[in-house]
Order: sequence, then structure tokens, then C-alpha cells
Amino acid sequence: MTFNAPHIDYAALSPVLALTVGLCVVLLSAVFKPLERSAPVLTLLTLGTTAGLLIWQWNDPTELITGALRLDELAISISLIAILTAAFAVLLSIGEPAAEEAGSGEYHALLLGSVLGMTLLAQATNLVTFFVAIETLSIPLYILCATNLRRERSLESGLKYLIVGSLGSATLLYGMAFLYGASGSTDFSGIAAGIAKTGVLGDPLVLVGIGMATVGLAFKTSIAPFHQWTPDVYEGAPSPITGFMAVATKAAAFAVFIRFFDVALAPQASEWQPALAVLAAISIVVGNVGALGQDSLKRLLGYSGVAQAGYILGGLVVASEAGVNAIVFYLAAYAFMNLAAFAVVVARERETVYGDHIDGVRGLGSDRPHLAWPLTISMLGLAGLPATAGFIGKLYLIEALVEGDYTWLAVFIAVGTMISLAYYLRVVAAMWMRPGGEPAAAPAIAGASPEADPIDPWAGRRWYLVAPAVLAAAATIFFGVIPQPLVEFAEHAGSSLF
Amino acid sequence: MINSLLWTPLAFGLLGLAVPRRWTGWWATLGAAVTLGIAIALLAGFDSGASGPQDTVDVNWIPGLGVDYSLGLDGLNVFLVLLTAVLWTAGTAFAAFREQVRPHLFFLMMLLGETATLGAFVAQDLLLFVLFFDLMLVPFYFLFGAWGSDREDGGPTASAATLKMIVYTLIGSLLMLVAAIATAIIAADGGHVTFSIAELAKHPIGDGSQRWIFWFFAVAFLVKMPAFLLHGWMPDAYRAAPLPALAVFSGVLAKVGAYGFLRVVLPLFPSATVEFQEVILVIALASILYGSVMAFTQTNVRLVAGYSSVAQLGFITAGIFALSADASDGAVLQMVNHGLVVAPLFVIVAILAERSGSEDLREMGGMAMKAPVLAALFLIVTLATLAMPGSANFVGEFYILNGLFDSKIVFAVVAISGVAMSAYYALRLYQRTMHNRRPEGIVSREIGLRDGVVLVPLVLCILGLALYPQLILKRTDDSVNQAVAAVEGPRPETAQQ
Amino acid sequence: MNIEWYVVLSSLLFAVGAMGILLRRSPIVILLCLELMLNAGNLALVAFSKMVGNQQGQVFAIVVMVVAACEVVVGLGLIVAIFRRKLPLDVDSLRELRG
Amino acid sequence: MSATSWAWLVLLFPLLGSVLIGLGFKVIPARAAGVLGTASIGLAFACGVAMLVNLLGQEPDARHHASSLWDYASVAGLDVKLGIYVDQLSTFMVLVVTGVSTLIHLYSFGYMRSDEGYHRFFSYLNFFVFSMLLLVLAGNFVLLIVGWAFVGFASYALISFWYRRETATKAGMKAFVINVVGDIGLVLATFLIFRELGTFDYGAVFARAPQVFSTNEWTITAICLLLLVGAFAKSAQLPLHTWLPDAMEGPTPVSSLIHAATMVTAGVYLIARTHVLFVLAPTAADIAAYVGLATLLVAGTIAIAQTDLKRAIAYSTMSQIGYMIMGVSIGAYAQGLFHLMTHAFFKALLFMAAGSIISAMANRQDVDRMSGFWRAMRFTSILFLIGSLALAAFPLTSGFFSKDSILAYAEARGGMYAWMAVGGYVGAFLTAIYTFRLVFRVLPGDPCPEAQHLIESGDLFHGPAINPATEEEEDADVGFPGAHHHIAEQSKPMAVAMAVLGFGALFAGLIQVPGVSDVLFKFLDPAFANSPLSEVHPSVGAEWRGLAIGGLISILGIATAYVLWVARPELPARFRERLRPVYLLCLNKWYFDEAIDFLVVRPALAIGRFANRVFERVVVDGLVIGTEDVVGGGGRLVRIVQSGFVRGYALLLLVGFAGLALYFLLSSS
Repeated sequence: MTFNAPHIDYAALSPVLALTVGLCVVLLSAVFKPLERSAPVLTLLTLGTTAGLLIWQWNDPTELITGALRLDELAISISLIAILTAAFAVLLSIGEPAAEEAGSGEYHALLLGSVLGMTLLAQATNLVTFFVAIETLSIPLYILCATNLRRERSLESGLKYLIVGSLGSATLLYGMAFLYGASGSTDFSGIAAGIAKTGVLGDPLVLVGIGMATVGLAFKTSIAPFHQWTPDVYEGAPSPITGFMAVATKAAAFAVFIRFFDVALAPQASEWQPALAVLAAISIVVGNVGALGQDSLKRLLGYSGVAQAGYILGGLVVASEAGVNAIVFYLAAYAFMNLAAFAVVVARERETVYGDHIDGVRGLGSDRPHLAWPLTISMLGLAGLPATAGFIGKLYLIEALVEGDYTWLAVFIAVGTMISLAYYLRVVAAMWMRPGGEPAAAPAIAGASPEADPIDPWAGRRWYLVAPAVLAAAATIFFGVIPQPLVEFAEHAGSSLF
Repeated sequence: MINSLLWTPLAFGLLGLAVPRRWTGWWATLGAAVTLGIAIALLAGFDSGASGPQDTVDVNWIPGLGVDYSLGLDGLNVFLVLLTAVLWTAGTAFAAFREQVRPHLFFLMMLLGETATLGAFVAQDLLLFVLFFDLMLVPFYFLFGAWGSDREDGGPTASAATLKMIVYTLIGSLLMLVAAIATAIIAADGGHVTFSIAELAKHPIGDGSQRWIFWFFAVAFLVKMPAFLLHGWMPDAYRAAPLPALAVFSGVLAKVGAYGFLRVVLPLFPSATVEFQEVILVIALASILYGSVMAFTQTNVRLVAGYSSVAQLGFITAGIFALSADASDGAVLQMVNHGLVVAPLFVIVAILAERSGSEDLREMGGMAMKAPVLAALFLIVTLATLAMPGSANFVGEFYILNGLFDSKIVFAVVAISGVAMSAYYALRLYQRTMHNRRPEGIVSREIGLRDGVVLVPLVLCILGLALYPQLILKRTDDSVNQAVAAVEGPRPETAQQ
Repeated sequence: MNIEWYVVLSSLLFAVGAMGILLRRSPIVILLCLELMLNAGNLALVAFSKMVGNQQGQVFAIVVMVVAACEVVVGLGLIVAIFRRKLPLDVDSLRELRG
Repeated sequence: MSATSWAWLVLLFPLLGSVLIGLGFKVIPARAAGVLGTASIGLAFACGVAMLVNLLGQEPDARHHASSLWDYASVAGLDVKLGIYVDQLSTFMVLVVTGVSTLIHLYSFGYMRSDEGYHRFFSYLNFFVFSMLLLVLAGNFVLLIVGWAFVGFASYALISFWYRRETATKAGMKAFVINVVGDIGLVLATFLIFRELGTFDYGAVFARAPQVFSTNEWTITAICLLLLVGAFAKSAQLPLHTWLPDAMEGPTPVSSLIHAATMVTAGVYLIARTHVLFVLAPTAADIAAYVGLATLLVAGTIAIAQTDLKRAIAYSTMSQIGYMIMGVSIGAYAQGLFHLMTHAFFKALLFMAAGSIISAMANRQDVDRMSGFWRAMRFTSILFLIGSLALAAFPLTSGFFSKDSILAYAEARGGMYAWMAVGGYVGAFLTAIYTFRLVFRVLPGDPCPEAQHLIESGDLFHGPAINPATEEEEDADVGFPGAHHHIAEQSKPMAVAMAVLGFGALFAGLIQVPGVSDVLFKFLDPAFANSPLSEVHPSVGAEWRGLAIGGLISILGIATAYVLWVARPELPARFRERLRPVYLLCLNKWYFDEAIDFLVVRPALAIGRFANRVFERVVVDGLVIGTEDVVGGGGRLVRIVQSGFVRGYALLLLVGFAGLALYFLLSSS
């Protein structure tokens, strides 16, 4: 008998390979100290190559490794978002104390590792790859969160993320096991077929399986009530990492969310749609009210992230092509808006004693307009005001929801947005308007305390902080005024599934 | 042409960032003036006979979502566009005469506001309308919040008041976004989605959906006016706002709400409109009476003006929901009138405040003594405010009430009592400031040239319209007829005699 | 022998692990409980694989073991780091971040 | 040139004058402004005459013309043109208005000379004349409303002309608001007319009305009653009269022109103009007549008790207008207008004389302080006497003929109208008494200090400037109310104006002597030909009988006044003791002000206060605050749950999972 190895499409696999190679190189650079300073450059190179390869692969979907992965436009577009975010994170990490703490090489290697996980996750069409990818994505993040070793908060966030995250993936795994048991296959398509064959909706295995898988995914995308790690980790982790997590993780997780529900569980749509809708509603409410009165910008963005996840989940609820388009569009817009915000936060963290406290941006409008504008635009965008990509994104989502007969959820989004204005505009007001009161005393960690990070009075002028902020903000406005390119980008992603 | 009208202000605003500080104001005024010129040119080229919008622009903006960038002028908006251009020119000029902190940003926001407002007026695509409607708020959020004045009496700070305003008004407009999309989707019924108002008006959606969608729109518009019970944001915001911005805000933005009813609600949701006619009329009456009553108990000058506009907008709403052509004609005319009246009123308030160092009626008085010109101008504005017969405002109210009288006589009789009250509060405002003895520390100074050039043209507009309101009515009538065609009850046949 | 028993056993393991996480305060014990939960998953996978009669489940289980190992490694690393900072090894005392 | 084009000129000149004076207040010298103002009205009068001549050149029943300049506001079925309507009625009114106004401008030219705001005064005064002419010439109801309101505004502006006086501004406000109430009545009437007839145009309305309405149909009655609201507000009939006495805060020429001669007669004009409608609604007409009667009696009683010279005359005006209203309502159109004209003459004259006296009293108006002006100011006194005689309808004066022509008609019409005539005679008796009360108080006797000072030094007494209403010192430093005004003896223009009016007051009646001359009625009657009531004609004999009675009554009245205030001055005091309630009732003007204050003003303000203090706070802000609290509470809850205990997070996660699983299991089974 002859052994025939499965055919491997290296061209389609090239992005993943490129990332892996790059990862190794960067890791090695950490070994040869003199090379370590070049780690960021190498990382950017890797990301660049990968992006190039992905765009090169922008064509009809291809099955990889006997259907364990599927490189289609959804995967590509999501991976591109992740890579873009990573690139921004690299820039923001220049001069980041955490990077020095952990050693620049390792730091960037971990970053690449996480990106690798994301690209895999975006392509995963099999429970195994799905699980592996999600762990490849998470584990480096657990570490990255804790890289600012001198800060108790950093460590705490790392550990919390690890514990709750592992709990999440354990649940996910268990759910997968049940689905496997019920359908007898680990391929999404196989699962779909299997469930359709057994056909019994009453099969508790399937249902519990779906439930558990939902929990796992909801956790990664920080949907309430599985969101609780989000604010804490966002606040504790080094800001560049927070920015990276906030956008990329969400994007990748939603990619697989889409595949899992719109492919594997498509037959049961009518079953899980209401459940997801309720989850979306809950996280819209929880996220928005939670963000009210937060003084830590990162924490505020964390809660807002929960709310935004709720909006995005709406696109999944309707289980339609329009829904997927909306999700991808919104994720892209969300990336720009968040990155602009985080770039400013990083800059202010480094040049003021306030850390990420909202007092850090007080009066920014007059003394640092080039930072104030990006933050303003990103806040207005997140609030979904017109002439920003955020508005078009909401428009897209709502249109999908109404088409899918989920108008009430659309109304929820509108209501949530109103509440969200209260905190987004609070930030804007702090920047541009007469301060309501005296700035609070600098937090304890500032000044002489051992945890304090060194102050860099020029941080507000460093190109590698300003450029990302300005670029992201510009993109937010650009796609708010001329959304068509991004719309087409999103439509490709959708069309590749349905 | 219409594109240049729309984008000129913003263009000037952005270029203005490069202009040296002390010239920004003038640059901005120039921008507003150029816009005014374009608006006048458009009006000159306007053909009152033609049916449907003119000077249209129609580009697929987001084909994926069925959103078009389509603009156009018709009888409903042509004069509101002109009004916008006029008031903004006056407002920016008035601001330019005074020292502004951070002038670049201030005037950028002013002009952005103008572009947004013009956009809301000329948009012929439902979603574009919603977009501009929301966009209008952003610049005014900055203007009110950053250049507003905090209260001494421990009231909410400028930024707090502004936040209240923005959240309040966005409540409406976000629901409106949902409603607009729902309208298009339901109308498309699985087919190609379009937001073109003209298209949607052709075959309205089912009554069931009309009901809730109607209210989503109505709330948005009523908040913006503001109407009774939804005016909670108004007092604080008006107290805080910087006067040049406030002049244009209450002069124009309030009208967008009323305009929305005519442009969107009546044509698109006729059956719901008819169904809820009384409800809206009740709200309108409440606004008239409540606004008037509040206006004559206020002591803060701005609030007198503020509540008086609540009452005035009540009249306009009532006119629209009389659901008859003549009343709606009156409503449109009244929108322009009220804009022309309230803006100079706020300019005058600013002038008075400069002289008395206070905005409290109880601390004012006797200011006519050395300022006959100011007194005369103020008097004219006051008389227009109280809809003195012979003013265009009277013609507007006359048309409104006459139409209402034909359709809903009881409402008309109640509404007209608001006229008596308006006479009282308007005159009270005038007397308490200009007449009686002068308290200590108030200078009675004649207005200088710089205020004159702002105020006199506005007053001249009022007088001009007073002599020839037909100017507006004639051009408006056709479009109004189309707007109310769907909802108009049987006209009293005597009118045809 | 019937599949149900395997499922019951695995779910018991899962429950025990969950309980442990909820009740114990030492990070190390919590890590153990996490392992327990993952292995509950593994057991279920293997059992089902036997039931449905293909090997995918077993492959999956092996992969999971690797992943679990990584998790533990990272976890222990973190615990060491915390220990180095002379912080109490008690998850309840880690509540700088809240609200 | 046609009559209408003359009419447009009539409108043009006063407007022009007003605008020119108003704009040129800096460049035009004071005197020039006065000349300009007077001249413009004079020209208007000339054009009015031309108009009359033109009309007389045509057939009596062809003497009505309409003309319009441009569409004012006519779309969607409404037809509002900027149009005028010229016929005998409007011509007559134009002549009366412009004629009297010219003289009063002349008077003011002298009287106000040393007053600040001289320009403003003449600008307003011209504007008033313009408005009044617009009112009488308007060709449709909308334009009528415009003129109507303009007149109201002009009167407001002139009442509070001395705007430093709280009392003046208050009075102005009162007048304006009450007038607006009247306007509203008029507007509603117009709406109803349009609703029923579909037009605002006089010609069309009066043509269609008889076909559309059946007599006493509720709509036409409603229309007429609403018209009456407007008429009563302007013509100070009960119960909307309270503004008129306060209006005396204005400078005396204003009182004489607006609040005696012209504006307050607008109501009479309105009823005469719309007589076609009133014929269709006899009920409304009778109501009007009764109100007129009531007013003339009530006002008479009040006038007896007033001590303020101008206010007393003001009440006499009310009661005289009562006669006119009664007249035009019962169908005595020409007669009513006849009285309107003569009244314009003698009442204007009376006020002028009063003004002259008041300035001699350094702006004091209290009759009790005055006496002996006969010796101090002979010319003024004579004309004051003439005016009083005419007012008291002393035989052969103008008032004698005009008033009695109304009563004669009432008698002739018979039935209850005859009883109205009786009421009218009672009123006449009162009139005579209160008129000569003033005469006997002011003229005879030994001069009061001010008069004395005038006799000795020959120039005016300069007391401190006192607000006659409140007796409080005025800060006349700013120049007005003028430190002092002028008296006829020293100012030629005033003297001329008064002389001319005096002539009119004495002899104007002779143009219409029963059986002798019939100038006015012959001219006016065609305008009312379409009213069946114009058929009623008292026989000449009846008229003379009426005249005899009238003359007798007026002489009796004068005699009574003589007894009361000259022969036995202690009597009035005793009456006051005896009939205290009656006296108080009259002194306090029958408590109309209090009633209105209690019924309208206080409630309105109370509502305002409630809205402000309670409703706004509780409900309106409550909505906002409530929402804020709910949302904020949610926020606090979320943050409490976000306790920082990682095990808590794990718990919530599992709970969430349990919930989800539960949902799925339930939904499946």
C-alpha cells in the first residue's frame, strides 16, 4: 500500500509560513543582543511580507490541509486588519518600558506569535485548528499583558487574563467535544452535515455544545456577561498591547465566530439567533453604562469595547451576507478609531504623570492639537457621529439588522449610542473645554514610586506616536466621507462565505 | 452650483486655519458672504413654476447601501437656504468684530455648522438628510461648550449644559437613523434599496410600519425645535451658548426640525400623519401656550427669546399639521420670518448685555435714552416678534391660523390666544430693557458702525418681507402643495370660489 | 459499556475543576483545576472518538495536551514573576484593577 | 387723476413724513421737523379734498372704487391684495382724520416745542395718521387689520412717549395688549368670513353675504360679535375700555388727536363699514347698541367723580362714542358719523384747551387745584367754554345737532329703540353736568397760585416736574417730560389751531339742520343705500321736537352744575356723604380695572409662576434627571459587579454559561 501525503498548497500557506519564519528570526535576534535593537524593524518587515502575501492570495477561496484551514477573502481581510493593528502596536511599542523589561526580541516575537494565531484563527474551519489557533493567539497575550514586570497591575492583569481566559477555552473545548460527539466530525462542514443528519434539535449534546462554544467565543470577543476580564486587563496591560488586543483579538475572534455559526451551525440558525441577539443587547447595555464615569481612559475604552462588540454581534445575529459585510466593515472602522485613541493615550502616558487618567488629556486641544484632533475624531467616530467611518459602520449594521427583522436590536444600538455619547464626549470636553474642576492629584504610581515609568517630555512629538494617531484619524474621516472602498473590501469578505 | 453652495463654507473654514489669527474672522465672514452670494444666485435662477427639485446633483455615494449623494432646491428649502446664508453671514461678521479665543477653531466650527445645515436643507436623499441633521450638532457642541459661558449661580457649566443638549437632541436623530433605514428597507421590500425621498414618496409603506416610524421621526424633529416637554435641554444650553453661535443656532437649526416634517414626514408617512394629526397639534398648542407663559415670566433675556421661539415653533408645527396647503405655506414663510427675527434679537441681547453687564431684565432699563437708532431697530424686531399685522410674521401666522381654522377650528381658537401673550412678552422685553428709568451703572450707548452693519441689513430684510411676503409665498406654494398633497383633507370649496 | 458513563465522568471532572477555580485562592491550585477541566474535555473527546469511530477526536486530545502544557508553563511563569515582586500568592489579594 | 390715485397720495404723504422725520432726526432741525410733519398732513388733507371733488363729479351711486398696488399675500386660494376701497364713507373719514390731524399737528408744533424727542413725536404722530388712513381706506379685511393694529401701535408708542415714566410705559402696555385682544376678535371674524365666503375683499364679501347668510344665522351672528370685540377694544366700550383713561399719560396733543378725535372712533367706522353684515345679524347689532348705551351712561357717572382734568374728559369721550356706537348699530349710520365729526371737533378742542391750562399748571392735572383761569388765560378759557358747550349739546352748537339726530332716529325706529333714546337723553343730562363741573371748577373764582403767577409775571409757573398720576418727582433732567410746555396765549400755532376748531365746534352742526340744510346725509346716504334701515327717516317735526328736548336737558344740566359747584359748593360734599357707595363706585370707575386684574392678569401670572417654579423643575427637568439616574444607577451596578475578584469573574462566566445552556435546553424541548 502506498502512503500519499495530503497535498499542501504552499502558496496559500505562505502567509502563515512567513509569519512563522519571521517569528523565529525575531526570537533569534533576541539571542544576539546587538541584533535585538533591530527587532521592531524585523517585525515590521515580517508583517509587511505577510500582508503582501495575503494580498497576493486575494482570490478564490482555497482549502488547506484537507480542509483544516480555508484561505478566503474573509480570512484575508480579517488577517489584514490584525496585521495592520500589529504594525501600529510595534510603532507604539518603541520606547515602551514594557518592551525593555521583557526584552525587545521576546516582546516582538510574542506579538508575532499572537498575530500568527490570529491569521490561523481567521482561516480555521476545523475544531482542532480553531482551538489551536485560539490558544496560539491567547497565550502570547497572557504574557504580553504581564510584560511590564515592575507594575503590579501589569502582572495582575496577566494572571487574571490567564485564569479567566483558560477557563473560557476549557469551556470552549468541552463544547467542541460535545459537538464532535454529536456530529462525529471536527470539520465545520462535517459538523453541519452531521447535525443536519441526526437532525434532532432536541439533542442535548448539540445544544450544550453550542452553548459552551458560544461562551468561549463570547469571552474572546468580550461579550457581556463574559466580558469582565476586559476592563481590568485593558487597564493593566501595557497600552500598546491593549490597543492590539482591543482590535486584533476581537477581529480574529469574530472571524471564527462567523465561520462557526454561519457555516457549522447554519442549520440551527433559528435556534441560536435569539440567544445571540439577547447577548448583544446585554453587552450593549452593560458596556455603555459601565463606561460612564470611568476616569481611566483605557478602562473606558475597555467598556466601550464591550459595547462595540455588542453592536458587531448584531451583524452575526442576522446570519446574512449583509451581516457579515457589516461586521467586517465595522471591524475595520473600529480598528482605525481605536488605534488613534490608543496612540494618543500612549503618548500622554509617557509625557504626563497622570498615566491614562482622563486628566492626562485635559486642555490637550490648546497645547497638543496634533494629538487632540486624532483623539477627538476617534471619540466622535466611536460615538457614531456622521462624517466618520463609525457612522457608516453603524449605518451598515443597522441596515443589516432591519433587513434581518431584528429592528428592535437596531433600536438598542441607537439607544446604546446615546448613552455612549455621555462618556465619549466627556473625553472631548476634557480636551477642548474649560476644565470642570481642578485636575485630580497625580495617581500614587506616579513620581518617585518604584512602579513609575520614566517621563518622556517629548513623547507628544515623537513621530512613531504622532504618525499612527494622525494616520488612523485620517483614515477614520476618509472612510467616513468616501466609504465605498472599504464597503467593497467588506463585501468581498461576505461574498466568500455565502 | 449647489455643490459650491454646500462646500464653500467648509472650504473657507479649512483654508482659514492657515490665515493669521487676526484675519480669521474676516476670512470666515468672507466665506459666509460668498456662500450668500451663491445662494442669491440660486434664488435668482429659481423657477417657481417648475415642479420637483432644481439644480439637482445626484451621485451614487455608497451603492452598496443604496445611499445617494443627491441635492436639490425646491420651494420648501430655497428660502431656508437663503436664510441660512444670511444669518451665518451676520453671525460670523458679528463674531469677527469681537475678540475670540482660539479664533481658528471657532470660525472653522461656525462654517462647518453652515455646511452641515445647508446640507440638511438641500439633501434630497433621506439618509443624507439624516447624516447632515446629525452632523449639525457637532460644531455647535464645540461652539457652545468651548466658547460658552459658565453660570455664576452655580448652574451647570457650559460643557455640562452642552452635553445635555447633544445627548437630548441625538436621542431623536439616532432613532431617526433607524427609522430612515427601516423606511427604505420596507419600501424596497427585498428589491433594490433606495433612500431617495422622491422615490420613497411614490408608494408609501404600510400603515403598521408608518406608525412607529412616524414617531421616531417626529421625536427627532420635536426635540430639535424644541417642542413642549422635549425642551429640557434648551434653557441651560441657551444660557451657556456664545451669542453669535446662538443667533444662528436658534435662527436656523430649530427650523430644520419643522422643515423635516414637511420634507420627510408628510410625503412619506401620510396615513400616520393623518392618524396622529391631533396628537401633534396638541403638542404644538402646548408649546405655544407654555412657551408664551414661560416667556413672560423669565427674567433672563436669552430665555425670553428662547421660550418665545418655543412658542413660535409651536405655531409653525401647528401650521404644518393643519395639513392644508395654505397653512403649510404660512409655516414655511414663518420659518424664514422667525429666523430673521430671532437672530437679530440675540444680536441685540449681546449688545444690551455689553451695555448693562448683565442679562437679567431686572437690572436693565432706560437704554433707549442715548440710543435712538438701537431703540428703533429693537422696536422693529420686537414688533415682528409679536407678529404685528403688517409684518411678514403676521402674514405667516395669518396663513397658519386660517388654515388651521378651516381644518380644526378649536385648535385655531386656542392657538390664537398665544398671539395676545406674545404681544405681552415681546413688549415687556422691549420696555424692561429700553424704557423706564435707568438703573445705576448702565450706560446707554448708541450702537457703533460695527454692530450697525450686522443689525441693519437683518432689519431691512424684515421690513422688505413685511412689504412683500408674496415673494416667498409665490415660490413656495407649488412645492408645499406637493408636500401636503398626500395628506390634505378636502379643501373648503369656498376657497375655490 | 455505555458512552453515557464517560460523558458523566468527564462532566464530573469538569465540574470539579470549575468548583476548584471558584473555591480555591492559590493560583497554583487554580492552574491545576484548569488542567482538570481541559482533561475533562480530552476524556470526552476520546470517548466520543471511540463512539463515532474516527480518530479525529484522539488527535484533537493529543493537541489539547500540548496546549495545556503551554498554558501551565505561562501560568507558572507569571506566578514566579508575582512571587519575585513579593506579592501574596492569593488571587483575592490581586484586586488593584476593579470598578 | 382718479379718486383712488388721490387716495394713494393721501396715504403716501403721512408715511413719507413719518419716515423722513424718523430717519433724519439727526440732520433735520427741530422746527423743520414740525413743519414737515404738519405739511405732510396738510397735503394729505388737500388730496382728501381732491378725492371728494372727484367723487362729487360722479353719479351718487357710482361713487365707490377699488384699486390695488400688488399681491400682498395671495396663494392657495387666499386673495390678499394691497388694495384700497374709496367711497363716501372712507372719503368722509379721510377728511375728518386729516382735517383734525392737521390742526393738532399745528397745535403740537407749538405745544411740544421745548420737549426732547420732538422728532420722535412728529414721526410717531405722522405714522399714526398714516395708520388711521390705512384703516379707513383699506380695501379688504386683512389690510383693515393691518391699519387697525398699526393704529394700536401708534397709540402705544405715543402713550408711552415719555417712557421714563413707569406709569406711562404701563399704560402703553395696557393699551396695546387690550388692543391686541381686539385685533384677535377682528382676525377671528376675518377667518370666519373667509371660511364662509372664501374672500377677504370688501366688495365681494358685501356682495355675497346676503346670498350666503340667512338672517340671524349663528355664523353671521358670530362674525358680527367678533367684529364687535375689535370695535369695542378700539372704541373703549365696556368692558374693554379701561385702557383709555390711562392713555391720558401721553402728551396732551396725543390725547386730543388719538384718544378723542380719531382712533377711538375706529369702532364706529368698522360697524358702519360692515353694516351689511350687521343688518343680517340684528341680534348682534342690538347687543352693540345696548353696550353703547351702557357705556355712555356708566362713563357719564364716572366722569362726574373724576378730579383729573384729562381723565374726566377721557370718560366723556367714552360716553360720546357710546352714542355713536349706539347710532350706527341701530341703523343711524349717517347720524352716527355726523356725531363722530362734530365730536372730533369739540373734543379735540376741549383737550387742546385743557393742555394749555395744564401747562399753565406746570403739568398738574388735578381739578381741585385749579381755579380762576378765566382771568389768567382769557383766550384758552373762551375756547374751553366753547368746547364744553358743544359737548353739553348746548342749543345751536355742533354737538346739539349731531347728538340729537341720533336720538331722533332711535325714536323714529320705535320699539325698544325709543327707550334707548330715553337713555340717551339721560346720558345727555349727565354730560351737561360733568362738563360744566369742570368749567365751573377751572374758569371762575379767584386765581390759584399758578394762575396768579401767570397774571403777575406773564410767564408760566415753573414747579418741580411732577408725575400727575403718582404725584412723584420726575427726573426731568433728561429733557422730557418737557420741563414746561406752552399755552395758547403765548404760542401762535396753538392759538390758530384752537380757533379753527372752535369755529368748527360751534358751527359745524349747521351743515345738517333738519329741514334746513342736508349736506352730509345727502352725501353719505348712498353708501348705506343697501341697508333697509336707511329707509327709516324721522320726520322733520319729530327731529325738531327732539332738538327741543335735547336743548332743554342740556340747559338743565348746566344749571344743575352751576348750583352744585358755584351757587352752593357745599352740596357735592353732602352728596358724597349721603351716597357714599355710589360715589365710591363712580370714583373707582366701577372697579373694572380690579375685576380685569383679578380675572385675567393674576391668573395668567400665577400660571406663569407655576410653570416656572414647579412644572419646569419637576416634570421637564424630571424627565432628564430621571433618565440620568436610571442610567447612572446601571453604571454603578456594573462597577460593583466588576469587583476585581477574579473568582467572581469566573463565577459570572459560568453563570452566564448556565443561563445560555438553560435557554437552549428549554427552547429545544
